[in-house]
Amino acid sequence: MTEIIFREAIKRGLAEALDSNPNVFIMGEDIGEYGGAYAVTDGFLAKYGPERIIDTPISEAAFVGAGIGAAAAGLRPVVELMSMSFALVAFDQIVNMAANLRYMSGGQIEVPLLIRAPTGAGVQLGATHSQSFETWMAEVPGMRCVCPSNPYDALGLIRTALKERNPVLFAEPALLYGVRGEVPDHYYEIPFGSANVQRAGEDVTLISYGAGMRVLDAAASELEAKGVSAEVIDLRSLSPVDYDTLLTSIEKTNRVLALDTGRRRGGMMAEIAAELQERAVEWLDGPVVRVGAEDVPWPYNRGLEQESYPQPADVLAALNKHYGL
Amino acid sequence: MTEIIFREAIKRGLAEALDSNPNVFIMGEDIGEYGGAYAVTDGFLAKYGPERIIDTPISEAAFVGAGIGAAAAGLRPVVELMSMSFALVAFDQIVNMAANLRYMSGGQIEVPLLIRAPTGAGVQLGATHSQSFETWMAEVPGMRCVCPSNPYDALGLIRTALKERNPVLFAEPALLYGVRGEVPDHYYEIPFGSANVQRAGEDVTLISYGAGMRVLDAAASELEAKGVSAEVIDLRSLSPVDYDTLLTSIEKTNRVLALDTGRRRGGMMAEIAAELQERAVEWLDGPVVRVGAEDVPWPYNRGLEQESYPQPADVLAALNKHYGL
Amino acid sequence: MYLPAHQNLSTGVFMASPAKTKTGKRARSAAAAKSPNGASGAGSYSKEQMLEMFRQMYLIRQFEVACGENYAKGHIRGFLHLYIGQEATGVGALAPLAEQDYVVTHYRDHGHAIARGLDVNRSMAELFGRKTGLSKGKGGSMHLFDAAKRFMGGHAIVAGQMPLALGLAFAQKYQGTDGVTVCFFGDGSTNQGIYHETLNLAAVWNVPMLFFLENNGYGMGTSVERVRAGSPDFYTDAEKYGIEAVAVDGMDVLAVREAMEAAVKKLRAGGGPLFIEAKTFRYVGHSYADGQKYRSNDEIDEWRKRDPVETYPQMLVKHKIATQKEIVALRSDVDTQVAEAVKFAEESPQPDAGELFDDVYA
Amino acid sequence: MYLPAHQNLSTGVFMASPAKTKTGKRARSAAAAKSPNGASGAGSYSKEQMLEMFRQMYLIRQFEVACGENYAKGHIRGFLHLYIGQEATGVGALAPLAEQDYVVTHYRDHGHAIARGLDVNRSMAELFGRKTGLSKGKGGSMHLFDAAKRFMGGHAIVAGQMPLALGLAFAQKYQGTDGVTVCFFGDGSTNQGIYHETLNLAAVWNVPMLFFLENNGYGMGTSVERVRAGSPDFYTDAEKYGIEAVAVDGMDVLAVREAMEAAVKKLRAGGGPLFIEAKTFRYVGHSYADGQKYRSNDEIDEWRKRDPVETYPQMLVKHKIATQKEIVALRSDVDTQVAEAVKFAEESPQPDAGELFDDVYA
Ligand SMILES: Cc1ncc(C[n+]2csc(CCOP(=O)(O)OP(=O)(O)O)c2C)c(N)n1
Ligand SMILES: Cc1ncc(C[n+]2csc(CCOP(=O)(O)OP(=O)(O)O)c2C)c(N)n1
Ligand SMILES: [Mg+2]
Ligand SMILES: [Mg+2]
Repeated sequence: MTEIIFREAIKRGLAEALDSNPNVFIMGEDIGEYGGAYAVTDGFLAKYGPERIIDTPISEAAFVGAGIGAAAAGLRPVVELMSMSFALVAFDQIVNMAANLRYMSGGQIEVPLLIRAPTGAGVQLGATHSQSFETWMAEVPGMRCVCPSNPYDALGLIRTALKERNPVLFAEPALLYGVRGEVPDHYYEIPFGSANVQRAGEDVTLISYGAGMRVLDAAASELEAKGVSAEVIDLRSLSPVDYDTLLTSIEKTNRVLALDTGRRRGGMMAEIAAELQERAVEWLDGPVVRVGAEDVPWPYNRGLEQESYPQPADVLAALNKHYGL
Repeated sequence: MTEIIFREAIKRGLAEALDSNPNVFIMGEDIGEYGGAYAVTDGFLAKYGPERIIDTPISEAAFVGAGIGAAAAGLRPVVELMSMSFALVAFDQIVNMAANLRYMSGGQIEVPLLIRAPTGAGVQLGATHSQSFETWMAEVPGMRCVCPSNPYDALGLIRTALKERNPVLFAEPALLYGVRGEVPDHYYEIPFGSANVQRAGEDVTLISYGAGMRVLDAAASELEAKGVSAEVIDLRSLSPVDYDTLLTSIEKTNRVLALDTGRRRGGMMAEIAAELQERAVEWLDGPVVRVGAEDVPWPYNRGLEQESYPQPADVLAALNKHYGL
Repeated sequence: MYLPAHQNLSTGVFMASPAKTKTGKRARSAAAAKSPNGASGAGSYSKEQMLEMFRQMYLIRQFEVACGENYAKGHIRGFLHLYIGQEATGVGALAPLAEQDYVVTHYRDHGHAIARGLDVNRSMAELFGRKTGLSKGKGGSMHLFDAAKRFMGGHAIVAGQMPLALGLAFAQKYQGTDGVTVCFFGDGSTNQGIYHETLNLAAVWNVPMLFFLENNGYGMGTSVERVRAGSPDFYTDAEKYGIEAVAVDGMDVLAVREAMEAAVKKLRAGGGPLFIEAKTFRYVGHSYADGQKYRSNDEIDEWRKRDPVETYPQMLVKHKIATQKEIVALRSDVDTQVAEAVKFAEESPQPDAGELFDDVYA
Repeated sequence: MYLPAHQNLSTGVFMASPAKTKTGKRARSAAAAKSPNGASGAGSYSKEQMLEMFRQMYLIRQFEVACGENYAKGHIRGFLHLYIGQEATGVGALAPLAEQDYVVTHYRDHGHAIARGLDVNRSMAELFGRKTGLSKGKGGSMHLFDAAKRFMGGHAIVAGQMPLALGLAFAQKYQGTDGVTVCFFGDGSTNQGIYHETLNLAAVWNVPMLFFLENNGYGMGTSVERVRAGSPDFYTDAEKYGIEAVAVDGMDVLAVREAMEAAVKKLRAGGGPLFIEAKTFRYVGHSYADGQKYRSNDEIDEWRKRDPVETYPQMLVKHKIATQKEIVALRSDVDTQVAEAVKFAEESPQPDAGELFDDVYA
């Protein structure tokens, strides 16, 4: 076991792929000479050269699209978006092209493209730079979407992503780049579609992903102090979702809360909640409780941003309201 | 009362606004000389002239954005997208600009922009042209989103849309352009955020919007034949949603089914279901049942498309499964 | 009114019509520095090749006519965009390509599919939405694909296919092959920003991509001059990025082919990207529903005079490259082939309901 | 290495430096047909005006320095993009504008805000996220707005602001006013397709929009030549659309102002759109976090020699337009003003929690 930070974990996974597979290359804005907006690719240009570490113009639509084409031709491109918000200028390429090509061609075209992007609020970047559009891409059939919450998962998931045969959105919570965590020295992968029971418990199931796991962890500790044992589950994979793990937990706890750090309305947990209340109807002692950011654009001011951002206290209050915990 | 078709209702609303408000103008691809892809603006160019009926280049991002600017300057632009699918090439402008400007400016900038677009599957246009992206825009704070299911609502809602002070997405189900319906001769409007109880009933609440209302209507008739009285509610407004009307109905029926004609996973009804199961937890005799299109891109073939498209029989089967109706 | 680039057919049998050639400012490799028409195969096409070009053009025409009929009958649904009038462009453009080359196009794709040699039966079956279709009935008219032939679609979002082609060409260079990627697009698609993003990136990366613009004067019902500022010549767009560009008479299959032969040669030698603008015309509406209120019959008639499917075989006969009898026989073969394709499509099974869920993920 | 457009300051006090002027191919209205510098106000600036330009440049510089300090202290958060080095550009560009004109810019917006006369206290308060801020603390550094002054933001998606400006200019024409809209953007933003879409539409619609490119040679850490094919001169992009364009020395406030005066005059007379490219430089990193590994100190030093905040007042003194004493006094006033702005921001209240829900909808 070695302790590394989140950013390093992603970097390690990318380096392994670059080392072992000549078809892997990375492109994005300022990933080379500048070293990457969040320094994930720092040092890569010197090591792998400009043919494989490609600084692009600020043309997200074209280079995401070029990634689709290169993938269709048998390469394994990694495209870095400097922010999840910039996915929108390339959204047609991602949704209409990357996700649909296999289907529209009757299975002839394969797009093993990996798109990485920092996501989420919490660092006062304001309305246009704090969004969590992974929730939209996770809804698109043909796409895979994962989001790690710690270095271990980041490394395990990116290894899988780099072998995946479908287009993948790999969402990296911007709040977590500096977070530390243990990573085994032996090789491992984490398959897509497998949630992680981060903390076992009996009384209530708490579900989130990415930066939300820190909120749940804090909430679970407070619950513990109150004598309530929470099972905390990290989705890790937003598409596909590991409903088996969620349902197994709910069967035991009979209570569930789902947390989005993006907006609650229309968030990832809308679908999860809608699905769970139907599938777990026999086990649930109350509703699937949802907590998430307020239904407003992200404000710049720290106090307002935190007011919108879901806090452990919001989780506790919601559980209290709906389950009397 | 006069019977008109859906397309005519929208046209009438637009013409009223053009007649009464010189700040209203329309722009879009082929809305003038060609007469509009779905003929909604047919004849407008001759009547209102090229200053107000503006044929644009195929530059959705720029002319949607120009609509935002013109709205911010005090005009009331109507932008026609030839298909909801093309919203994606303008998505950054809609989501990051139109919806956020008021908030980011602390309330200083107002964007009374109306975007109209045909939406939905059912006419064999394949994966890229059959999507229902109103479900995404409806989730964005700062945006309003409505979708009529009949000529009466189309006229009433577009009148309101043309007075609304926030950016509006007006989704027009492509399947419905030719549908007939009665429209009163006197002036009326339909406020946003008001759902319509299209058919009163006692035993189960059926919810949808747009083209989904035809499916529900057929299902309700079949239920009636089986002795089950369904209350059928048309959301009409996807943002804001009229939860009062939905909850009042559920309090009475204790059963609810929500239908998307777009994809079930991540559809409009994900949020509705998640919200209702929480708010109506005391009244519900079972889960909020969701029916929607299958989790695949839209295929071209008629049989496959209909296989994916939710049918009255799917509604009946789901009610039978979950409520034994 | 949008007029033909050249009012007269090319005079010499094997000579390309005088293409307007401009050389971009960007330095080109030695191989690429030759004038586009310099490497011309003038006089070098065999009788078989000359006839094959006619066969393809006529096949496309008849295929499209059959599509129209079957659309009217309701056998083909969705949107249907016919290639009628543009046959010389597609046939001339694709003739010089080899197996390893990629072809990418937009929704007006039947002509390119046929010129690329895709199975006519399976193409028609796709339009009928059948299981035997190229895309198993999932794609339809706007989304023809044949990966084995490196025909990478058929794309229905205007200009959305351009970066796909860029990426394919990028891969060809990355993999060290001498393959090239041809990307077809229309005049209307140049109004999408992604067209510029792709031109710029292709130039910055120096990839073997051939931008092939089919300028038929209209994007749906909108004529070029109503929506385009600056030069009416699109090839100047490319020059702005230092991309060598040439305009050709798209009604002249030989002119198009010549330009393409030269371009492909340069691209294979490492030069790239390049840009060809073919001035052409569609005789029919944008899609089947289009009443063409936005243009005059005179304009259509003017272009009709140069219909390659009529004039090219006349020229073959006149120059004694083929006899009228050969032409008639060839036409009759094609007519049979198209009738058989329709029959094949009609008789093909519908996909099974379960296929709905296939091909979403690997 | 990216070098200044003109190595020397303009020699004449009131003379604009020799701007590279090109006239687009597109026909212009009579009023617009004059050369951009023809209508020059050479020699016409009063002492007050000359000093005011210095005051604004120095105010911007000191404001930015204060921002940097307060970012380091954690009082300002999020992204912070300083305008240091580009002061002459913003001040020269905005001097000729009147009340009815709109200004739109990107995230590097403090300089434009100050040159447009926005309240310095409320600008600083916005950066501190306070209730008294221009946008009540909701926007932050990248999103300064003052609708009363027709300062329409502050936009953080690269090039996303361009169609907003197009729409404002469209409205000015539609409403029959003689207002103009100035849209600032950086060299990097020209790689977004929407830049081209906007240029084309502005030309097709002939709206009074002034495209003002601040070419500081870098988009974040990427130098222009690494990502741009074709001409290194951006104003040629505009000419492609028939938009008259001119390049000016962005380190020379008088040159910029001259070019702007002429441009605004043309736009008011119904000509439009126009394009000005100012060659300028930012001395600091892209944002506060930037270590500037991608360029050499030599390059920065070269540009430092032409720092307008240093050289312009020297020129004023040398040409006896102002005394050293006046300069010193003015500097001291500005220093006080900035210190007060910081104090105002620090002492301003935080927004109430409830304000989170305001300003989402009307
Ligand atoms: C982004 C987008 N906007 C609009 C459309 C609708 N549309 C389909 S084809 C077309 C015209 C395209 O014209 P052009 O590129 O000249 O090709 P042509 O049809 O003439 O071959 C339009 C507007 C679309 N498919 N995609
Ligand atoms: C669509 C989009 N992509 C990327 C970014 C990240 N980004 C912010 S500023 C910038 C550089 C822009 O450079 P330029 O336009 O030259 O302006 P300058 O910063 O030099 O003033 C980048 C890449 C963004 N904000 N939006
Ligand atoms: Mg065309
Ligand atoms: Mg720059």
